[in-house]
Amino acid sequence: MYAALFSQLTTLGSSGVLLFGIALLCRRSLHTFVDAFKWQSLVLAALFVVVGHFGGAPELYFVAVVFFALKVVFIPRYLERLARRVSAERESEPYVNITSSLVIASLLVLLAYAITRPVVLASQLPTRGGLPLAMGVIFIGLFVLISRKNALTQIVGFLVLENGIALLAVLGTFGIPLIVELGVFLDVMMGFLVMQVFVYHIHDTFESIDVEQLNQLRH
Amino acid sequence: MKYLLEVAQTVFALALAPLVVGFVRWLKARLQNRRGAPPWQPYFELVKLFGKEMVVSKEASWLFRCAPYIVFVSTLAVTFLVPFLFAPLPFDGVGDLLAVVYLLLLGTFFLALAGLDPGTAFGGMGSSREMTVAAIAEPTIALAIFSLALGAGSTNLGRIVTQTLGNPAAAISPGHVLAFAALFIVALAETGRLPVDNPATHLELTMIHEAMILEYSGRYLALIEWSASLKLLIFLSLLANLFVPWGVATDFTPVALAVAVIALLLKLVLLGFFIAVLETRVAKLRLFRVPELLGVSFVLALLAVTSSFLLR
Amino acid sequence: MTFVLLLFPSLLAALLAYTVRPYRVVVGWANAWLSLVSLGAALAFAALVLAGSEAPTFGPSEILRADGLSALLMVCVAAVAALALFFSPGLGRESQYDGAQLRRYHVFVNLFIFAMLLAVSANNVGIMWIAVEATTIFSAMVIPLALTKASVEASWKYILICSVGITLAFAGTVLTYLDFVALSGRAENALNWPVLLSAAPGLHPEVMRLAFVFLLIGFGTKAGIAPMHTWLPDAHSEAPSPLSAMMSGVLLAVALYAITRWKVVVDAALGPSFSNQLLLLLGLFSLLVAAFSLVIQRNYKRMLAYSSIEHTGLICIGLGLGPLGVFAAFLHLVCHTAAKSMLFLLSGEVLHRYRSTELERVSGLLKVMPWTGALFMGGILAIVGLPPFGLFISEFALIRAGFAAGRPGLMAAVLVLIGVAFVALLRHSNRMLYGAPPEGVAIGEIGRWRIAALFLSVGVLVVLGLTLPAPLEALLNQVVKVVAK
Amino acid sequence: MKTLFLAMVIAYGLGAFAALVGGRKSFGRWLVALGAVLGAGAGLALGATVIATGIPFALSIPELLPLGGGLALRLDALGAFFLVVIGVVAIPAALYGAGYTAAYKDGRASLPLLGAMFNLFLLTMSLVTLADNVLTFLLMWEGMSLTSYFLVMTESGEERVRNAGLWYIGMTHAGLVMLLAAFLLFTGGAGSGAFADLRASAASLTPGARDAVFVLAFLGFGSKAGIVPLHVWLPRAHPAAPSHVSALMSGVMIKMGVYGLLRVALDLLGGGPAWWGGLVLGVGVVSALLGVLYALMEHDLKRLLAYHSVENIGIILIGIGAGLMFHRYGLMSLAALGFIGGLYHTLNHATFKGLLFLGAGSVLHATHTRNMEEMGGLIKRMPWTALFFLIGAAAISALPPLNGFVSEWLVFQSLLGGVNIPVPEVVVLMPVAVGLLALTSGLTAACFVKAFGITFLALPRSPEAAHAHESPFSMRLGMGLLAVACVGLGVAPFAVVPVLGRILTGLGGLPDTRAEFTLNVSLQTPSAFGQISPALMALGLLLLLGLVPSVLWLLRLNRQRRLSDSWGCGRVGQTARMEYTATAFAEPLKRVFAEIYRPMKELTVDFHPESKYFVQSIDYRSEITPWFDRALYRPFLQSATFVAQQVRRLQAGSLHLYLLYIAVALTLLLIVARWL
Repeated sequence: MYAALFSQLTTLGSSGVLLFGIALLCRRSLHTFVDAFKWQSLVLAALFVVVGHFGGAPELYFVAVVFFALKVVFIPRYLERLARRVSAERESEPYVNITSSLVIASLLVLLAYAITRPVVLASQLPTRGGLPLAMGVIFIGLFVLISRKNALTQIVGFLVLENGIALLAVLGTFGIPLIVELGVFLDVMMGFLVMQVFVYHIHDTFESIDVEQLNQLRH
Repeated sequence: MKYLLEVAQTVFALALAPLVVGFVRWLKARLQNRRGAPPWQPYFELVKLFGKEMVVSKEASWLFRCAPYIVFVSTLAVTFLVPFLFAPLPFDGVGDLLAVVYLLLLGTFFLALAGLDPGTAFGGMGSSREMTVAAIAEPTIALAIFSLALGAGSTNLGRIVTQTLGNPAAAISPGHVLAFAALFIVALAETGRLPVDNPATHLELTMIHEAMILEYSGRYLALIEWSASLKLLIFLSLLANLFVPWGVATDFTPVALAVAVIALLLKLVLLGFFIAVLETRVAKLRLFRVPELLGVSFVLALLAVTSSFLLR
Repeated sequence: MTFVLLLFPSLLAALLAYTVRPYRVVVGWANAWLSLVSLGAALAFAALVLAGSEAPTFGPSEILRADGLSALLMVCVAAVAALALFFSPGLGRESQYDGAQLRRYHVFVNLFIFAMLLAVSANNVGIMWIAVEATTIFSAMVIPLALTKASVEASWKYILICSVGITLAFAGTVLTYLDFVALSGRAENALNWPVLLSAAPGLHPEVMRLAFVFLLIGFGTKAGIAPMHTWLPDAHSEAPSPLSAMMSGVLLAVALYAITRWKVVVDAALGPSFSNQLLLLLGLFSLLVAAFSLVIQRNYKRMLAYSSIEHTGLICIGLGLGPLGVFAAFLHLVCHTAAKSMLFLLSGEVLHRYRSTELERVSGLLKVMPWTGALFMGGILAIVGLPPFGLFISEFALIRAGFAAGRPGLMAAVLVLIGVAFVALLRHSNRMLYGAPPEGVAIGEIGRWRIAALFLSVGVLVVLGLTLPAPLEALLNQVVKVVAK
Repeated sequence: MKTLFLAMVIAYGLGAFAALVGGRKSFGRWLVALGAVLGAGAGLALGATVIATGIPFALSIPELLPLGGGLALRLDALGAFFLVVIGVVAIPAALYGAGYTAAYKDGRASLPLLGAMFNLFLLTMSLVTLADNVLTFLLMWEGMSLTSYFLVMTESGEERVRNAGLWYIGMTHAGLVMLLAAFLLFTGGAGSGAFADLRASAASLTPGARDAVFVLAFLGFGSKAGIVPLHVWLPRAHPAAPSHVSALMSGVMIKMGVYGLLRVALDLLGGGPAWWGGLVLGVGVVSALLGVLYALMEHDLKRLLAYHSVENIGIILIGIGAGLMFHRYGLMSLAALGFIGGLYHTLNHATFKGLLFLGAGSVLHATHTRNMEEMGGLIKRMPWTALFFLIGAAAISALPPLNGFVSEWLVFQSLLGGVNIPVPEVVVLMPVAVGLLALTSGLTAACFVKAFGITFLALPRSPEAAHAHESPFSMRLGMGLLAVACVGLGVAPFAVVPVLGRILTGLGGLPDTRAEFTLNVSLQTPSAFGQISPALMALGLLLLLGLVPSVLWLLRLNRQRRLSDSWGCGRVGQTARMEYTATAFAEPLKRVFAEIYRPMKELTVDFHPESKYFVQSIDYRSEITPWFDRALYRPFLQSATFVAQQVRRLQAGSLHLYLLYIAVALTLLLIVARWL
């Protein structure tokens, strides 16, 4: 009963994470885009707590707090500010339109299911049902990166990709060793900071943050 | 004794050579209903040339002056290797048929250089054509040699003659006949006869050999003319004695030698007659048709070799 | 303790550069000399390994460890880092960069070096991953020292592609850990490499296959394996030359190191054929792409970068050929490190003099800077695999390993592609070295000490070309023992 | 012997060192030459000792090249022969170089580099003949290629030279690749690669592997030797290099390909099926013929000589190919005849081609042009050079009694011996080879009449030629030595052939056949198929040459000689413009072989604007693109460029595309990992 609840909660949570990931694909304005990411991170943080509680991994509470601070509070706020500064409220047309994006996303999720089959079989954890969804989030993050033209949305795509892996880690292993987890957070933060520096650079040198124009270096 | 005879044979060849040229010329004239100069006219010409002063181009170098001697000497050297009258010669082992060909090429090489030396357009033209003809005649010669050597088991002239004498049936084998035809064509080309070259003309655009030696006079010209006639004799004798060796002496009795002289003269008359008839009947080929003729001879030689193989 | 001496100097150098504001020349020199301490420590590890001692470890839950493989990489990294730091901007009086840029350069370059050293000395594969990810972040900060469109573009592509790639590698790490947890429960030091290795035979093959794909793609992105190499020519050509030297010389090696580490684990679980086949496939593809990209090339730094991809491909192929191949691959790695770092440093001098990275604008190098030109030529001859340089021997060993592994067809393809790269590289470098210098290019040599320092690299290459010093051979054998038992 | 070996290495080393230290000064240039002369002399002595005593010299340094089983050196008779060949050409070339390189003081080339590379080139080339394991061999081989590459690049200021260098190193690298593959296929990638091991394991190779090893080795060595169609670097690189280097490259270096072929095919593999020999022979015939045909069309003196190197390599290969075939059929005497012919021609070609290149270098030195159409009349201004060149020209045209004749005779005889092969299908190919070889030699004579005649005879065609001067003593000395060698090798084959027989004894199971080849001062082929005596021939020619003028003198004929204008059928006012040109000289042959040349012709006639009966100018252009360039290399380069263009498109500049690559690679590999 307990285990079943745990399993259902995690599957629900991972579905939530995936759903927000897909929701990201239908968003046009940067504001809503960041919002979707914020919600996704929030669900993920909650999932940390759930797994921490049911799985008997108390350090996950701590991870959840840090995660919340970083990805729900700090990064979205910074992104918003960044968007205002570089005056990129709206995204230009993506390479793939929304309808096709959704179709591709669903295909990617199917692929994720197919590929993670052996992983699911290998794992005995009650949370294993969510593993394909985590893989799906990873793929969708990649897809966002490929299909969006704006530097800021690419950052978000990258963060979604990371969320996918965090989800994978928490579902598959109840969290990786703490020291690694902390290192990863450090990297994420630094990476994010460096990226936002570059967004400024791009804005300063190219007068827009449309990545499409970054095509001078060839061959 | 052998060596003395060999020297005597060479002297005989030297003496005979102008006569062969004169004979062909005379015969040709008769065939064309002209009276013509007597067959011994070339001797007079040689004497006359030897008595004249030499006019040498200012532009020419020492090579121009050396070339006649080299040409003459290389041709003369060949006469030591060719069994005009008897076989095997004592100098047989000094050079084989290939050596004969390359010694003759030595003369041609220097004569061609000498043609270029004074820097006239005709000399260059002659050299160029002479070398072209010489080069494309080479394969046929080599193959004819191949064919002969196959029959005799040797490339040395003495061996070829004695072998053919010992095995008369070989002389009328298809390989032999074809090789003879091939070598005959080549002999015409190498000695500057019709239809490849016309020895009787100084018509500017057609001459080959004559263009090359245009600048020579006096003793030089005499030497060159003499060696040219010697070359003709050599080729005809080769045709005569290698393919139809009967009459060639294999011992040194006076009778055998006398028979050999008579046999050689007879064969030369026959061949000379043939050449004279041919030169009367055919016109000179355009220079660029010559390769076709030599191509025919090459094919003949190739067939000769192949048939020698198959019948071996 | 030695670990401290290895890692601490670069941190200290970064701190020094950070605190001294504005930048002073003395900081640059101090950093350069500090790097020699790291080099000493790395050599000490190599000596330790050679002395046959059990791999030394350090820190809580043995977070750092130095076996033969690590020691080899440490020496490479520390040596190239020291060389690059002595060639760094801001050591002379005049510099093309202003104080703030120099300060930023010195802070981040040293952090970058720290991250690389950490990556090769980390015992915990998670830490290793973190360090590799950190190399991207730090080096990306140095690429656009002077803000130009090109440098910004290059660094954005660099950071995004590499971050994405490396994140995928993390997914692979997580998958392995997941499998490990499924097998033997959660353990704090489970990600320590020896622990992982000892558990590996029980891991699920299907999961490990997936994990290795993620890891290979992930670290492969960093290593410049095609088709994930796309950032490499851009970043290498736009980065300041000392950084290019480090990136091409050792960063790729560090990423290959990570792949090797994982390969050992995966092989223990699956047997070697799976990882070998993937490595051969991707290695050959890299070779193909690199060789033909070299044919038409207009920029000499990009040319060098593509050559790095070519050599990465070769090393991958070597790694996929069994013990002999591994030996050859790491010998090749060492030689390539020496040659390519030198070439990038020289290309910095060329760029400084000719003010252009276009091949068309560079000619008569041998006349303009005879010694630099000669060194450059030596480097090119070395990387195309001509004797008497080490790469000739290592390529020979590599090809021989391929034949020994019964893959003559593959080796034929490799030989053809190397040949294409050979001609292309020589064609381009001929254009640079010979001919008349363009107008307005000053004739004169660079500093004598710099030349002397680079002659050290050439010396190393020649020594490796003619013989194989016993210590290095022993170290390489240690590596083979670690990688392909 | 060890002393000689060390002397060789040290002398070359010191020569190279002297070049780096003081190569710019005249003294330094002489030191460079001295180092090379001493080194080559020591090498020559070492080779001669090994041949004379029959005891191989061996030396191994396991500390060097540990990965390849150490640096293993062993000089057996075959290697010793080639070491001798190196010495024979290197000594004159080095002496010549001392004078020749003085011209580089003007800064066109780096003298220290030239001197150092010259010595290192000789050193590595010498060591190729000594190498006794795979890695040593390849290292020395590539060292030889690399140093000669630098030598080719001496006058790197010229675009043409750089292009030549690139072709050269590209082709030579392609060759190395094939050699590497051949050797590794041979060893199977295992073992130390010692030649002794290879020899032992040859029998255990599968026939397919043996064939592959042979073909790869033949192509690899052939690319160095310059077989058609892998010869394309020769006519490019040889003209570009300084002439004494061309002499070495053409005279000696390309022979290393012959050495390698003999080493691998005969010694290590121990011979093989008949088609090996047939392949070598066929390629030899084609190379010989095409080499001379393209030489005829060249008006660049050094390119002409380079094409002749292709031709002569062809002749050498004909001998070797015939030898391999006989070897297969157990006709050991005939096999020895073929190999002796090949080896003899190797030595001869080294001398006369060395001589010709040095001669061409002197001409270049004096006139600063390689274009024959700008030369002429040099025989009067450079009499010594002209004489030496004439000797070389006569030798390469196989005129008796010079050395070219002897070796061509041997090759001819080996082909005639082909009738003894018991397989008719093979035998019928022999006459074709004989015919084509004969054609080749005839064309060679034509070509050298052109080369010598246009260059040295008649009137100078340019002011440079008119003001030419004789070369300094050192250069004449170098040429003189080689000229003497040409004559010596020509008249004394009875002394050389037994030595060659001795070298071959034991290789691939060849018995000692020395007794079958000589008879006093005559040369004969097995079972007395043919017999010549160049020594007596030379003696006879000399006697007659003395006798004929003497007789004429005795006869007291008219000896008056008058200098006058050329007659030219009555043309007066002879100028250089009236002379026959090289192009004109070769025109008849160009027409004859038009099918092979397929010349591109372009004729533009400008008429007077008023009337088309007045021609203002006629512009005639004719160009010959060799068919292998057209049919082989151009498509190859084009397709490489095409692939490169496609590959370039990968790096299109779009970040999204790049990320897509990662995603696709990931997906594909995941699919592979999951399901395959």
